[in-house]
Amino acid sequence: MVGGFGGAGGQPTRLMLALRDLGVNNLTIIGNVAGISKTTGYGWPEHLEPIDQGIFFESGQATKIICSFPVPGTTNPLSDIERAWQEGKADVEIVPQGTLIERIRSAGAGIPAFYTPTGVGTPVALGKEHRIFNGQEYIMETALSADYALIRAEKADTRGNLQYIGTSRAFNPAMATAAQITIAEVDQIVEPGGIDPERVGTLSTYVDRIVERIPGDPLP
Amino acid sequence: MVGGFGGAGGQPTRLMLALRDLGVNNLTIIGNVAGISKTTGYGWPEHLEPIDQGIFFESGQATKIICSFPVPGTTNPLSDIERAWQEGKADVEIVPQGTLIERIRSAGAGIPAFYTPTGVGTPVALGKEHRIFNGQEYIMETALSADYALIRAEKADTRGNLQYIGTSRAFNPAMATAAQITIAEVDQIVEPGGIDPERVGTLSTYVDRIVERIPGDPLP
Amino acid sequence: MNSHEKHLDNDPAPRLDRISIAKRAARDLIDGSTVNLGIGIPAMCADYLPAGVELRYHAENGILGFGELAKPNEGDPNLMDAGGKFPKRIKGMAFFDSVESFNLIRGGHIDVTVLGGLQVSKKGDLANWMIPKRGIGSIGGAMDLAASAKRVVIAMEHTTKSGIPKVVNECTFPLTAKNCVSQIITDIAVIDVDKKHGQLILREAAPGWSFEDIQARTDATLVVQSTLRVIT
Amino acid sequence: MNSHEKHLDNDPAPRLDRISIAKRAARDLIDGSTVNLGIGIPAMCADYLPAGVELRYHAENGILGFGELAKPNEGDPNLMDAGGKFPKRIKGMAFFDSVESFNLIRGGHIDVTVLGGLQVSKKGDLANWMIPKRGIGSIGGAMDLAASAKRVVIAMEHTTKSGIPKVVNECTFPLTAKNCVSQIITDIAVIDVDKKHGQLILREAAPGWSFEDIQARTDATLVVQSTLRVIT
Repeated sequence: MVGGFGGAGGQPTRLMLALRDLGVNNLTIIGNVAGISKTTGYGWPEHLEPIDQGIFFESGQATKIICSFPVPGTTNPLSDIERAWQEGKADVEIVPQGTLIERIRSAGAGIPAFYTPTGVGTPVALGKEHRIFNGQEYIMETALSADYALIRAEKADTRGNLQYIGTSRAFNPAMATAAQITIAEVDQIVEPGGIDPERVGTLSTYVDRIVERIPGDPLP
Repeated sequence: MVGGFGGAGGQPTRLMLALRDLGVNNLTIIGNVAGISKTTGYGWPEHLEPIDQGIFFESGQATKIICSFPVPGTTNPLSDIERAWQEGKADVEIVPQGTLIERIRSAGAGIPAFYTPTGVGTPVALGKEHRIFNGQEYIMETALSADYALIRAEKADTRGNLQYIGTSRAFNPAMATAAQITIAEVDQIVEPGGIDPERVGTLSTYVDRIVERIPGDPLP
Repeated sequence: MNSHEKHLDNDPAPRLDRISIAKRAARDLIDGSTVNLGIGIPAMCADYLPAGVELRYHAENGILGFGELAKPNEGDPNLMDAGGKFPKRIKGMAFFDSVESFNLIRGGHIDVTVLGGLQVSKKGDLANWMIPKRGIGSIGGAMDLAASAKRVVIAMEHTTKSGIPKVVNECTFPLTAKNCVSQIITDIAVIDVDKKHGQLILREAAPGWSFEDIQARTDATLVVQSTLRVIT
Repeated sequence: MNSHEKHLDNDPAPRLDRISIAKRAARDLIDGSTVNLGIGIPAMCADYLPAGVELRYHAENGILGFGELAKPNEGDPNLMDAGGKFPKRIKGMAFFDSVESFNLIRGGHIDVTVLGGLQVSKKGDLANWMIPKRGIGSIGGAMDLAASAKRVVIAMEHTTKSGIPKVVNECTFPLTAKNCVSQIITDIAVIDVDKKHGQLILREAAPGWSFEDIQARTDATLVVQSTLRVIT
């Protein structure tokens, strides 16, 4: 799992680059908006070269992505993910965004399955259990977990409590709860007390490892 | 629905008293720990006379409670709720706390039903759908909504965004999303900008009415 | 070439431009509503609100109560909207995570969403996420919004560039949600969807456009229940 | 009177007091664990941790990382634990709502919960929320904790005050959760539950207590797999 929404903010940029450089293969990536920024600049400051989950498909390390938004409106140029898909090198599983985040949240919350109205009557509902509650039709969706969650926050304290800023929360807090190992990339590590207890966005229990960025890193 | 956890903090004390004084009848109350403080002092400062959902059973206004913890360990004196139950004047539906909050959250989140491991093999599971996921047994629980949610927060801005403090969150944020009409009792109403956007605990969309307490009110 | 192309050539009057579509859609937005605007024409509604109307803008990525965009190169990567743009920091905003963001959507707390469309059927079915021949598409938050917003308004061109009707009897593209659209606002018409009876009621026409002109460019049968107003 | 009462009269040695039960339960708690302590003996574990062990204390009402209680009349109503007591404000705490609190529990993120018990069966079934004759009980967070904590330890007296065994073949009281208890720590014994095979392994005995003494006060059959240690 790779946290954030899509775009620069809230994305574990350095962890992603480190994973790419590690060279591990056969990765399944779970993300939200994926592979759009490298193609269109989505959510990145204009003066910077965007990085997104497409790097794992460009390098051939990833063979599957589960996400809500893997291709941009344009096809010129093709995104790394669409190219890998066209060439038969990658599976793409497209999940509605609300269903995706709720599936991840459910995995962390001990809920194996839930019903949602989203996707009824669409290709998303194919093969899924349909059920009527109070006269409305719903489909059943199941929890989605991962071996690793790479997430991004503003601050961590030394116990592992995390603080987020602005719209950088997105998928990070839920992903932190849904992986065997959660690794947080943060701008700053502080002592206990350095995060307001009212501002803890991810509890220390969920965080296994913390990586502090180099101060002044130009990469978002 | 009456917010808070049980105990003085996070409980809409003034709204509860106002509802009692209004004299409406046949109420179904949804709460968490309920009727304990009046009997045992649970969660109240020692020098104050506790108030809790028991007041609606003492007055005979409520005929049902859905909650997780309606009776204290002691039976001397009986709580208002247990007395009403013994006299056949009130139904008591006891729901495990995690299931109760998730049912309320689901109502606000458009999820009609979910599966939980909590309660399997216990009286709570009687009559409920059982289902195996990944070799473990779960029961299905359904969303729980209300006509009104009476909640309590520290601050509201004039748009209706709410800020909570400490352990006063509890059931308040979820209940705010799960009722037709949500009424928030707050210590202070501020202009937009008077709540840090990082500290909004309930979005203005969920809040229908705000009641500001009198400054220095001695009641928690 | 397609039989519909001639309709473009035969247009009785100019079609509305994108700004005019956005203006018309903006006019019905009610003060204080919680609103989610899709990218493209829908997002432009924000610039043309009636005087005195303030909305609570929601974006899927976890923000409520944002307003105008920051100047180029003054945007904060941690203050983004769902379109990948950078709004200004203003008073009364709220930030939250994606779980909360989709609780708001799925729970039916969005008063109005204005979205783009590829096809809308007479029953109010919406297709707006994938052109079949591409074989791959992006859903994002569209299915959640379409399925659960209290009111779904589609702002789009009435036909494709080559004149193929987008208001149809049955969608041939993969659906976003069934029976969800309340109103269609196009460059030639405003159409209410009677979701219960599966029929389309033509309410307004672009200046110089008659019922027959619009029907000729619409696959589904249109009904007129009262005097056809002119889109202003 | 009940046949078990004579066992109290016939006790071979004193039973441990509540503090000693709490001390024994505290000894196995591992540094850094996320722990939820029930009211009564379990809550007392916090006062008897081995040197160098720091725990992340969780309370159902939405707090992680609290410590000792505030002085009487210095408590803050907005800083409560699940037992209705008022902890001090300390560094590194976190506050959250009940949804998050039970995600932590139900999601299996609590390393250990120490709870009280009315009955525990040989299969590890736990009954601790209702005495049937009262007809009404309080569940609170007990069912969630018992069902989903990684390790459930029950700290309780071995028998009722009138000598009725609480470690039983089958619980007769309404269950809290099935097959959930890993260990039972009582005033005379430490018993591991082999949840897979449904048997109870006696590991430790209070000073002066033999296997036979403990078995005589236990409804379920106890097994000894190695030398019986003395609870210290």
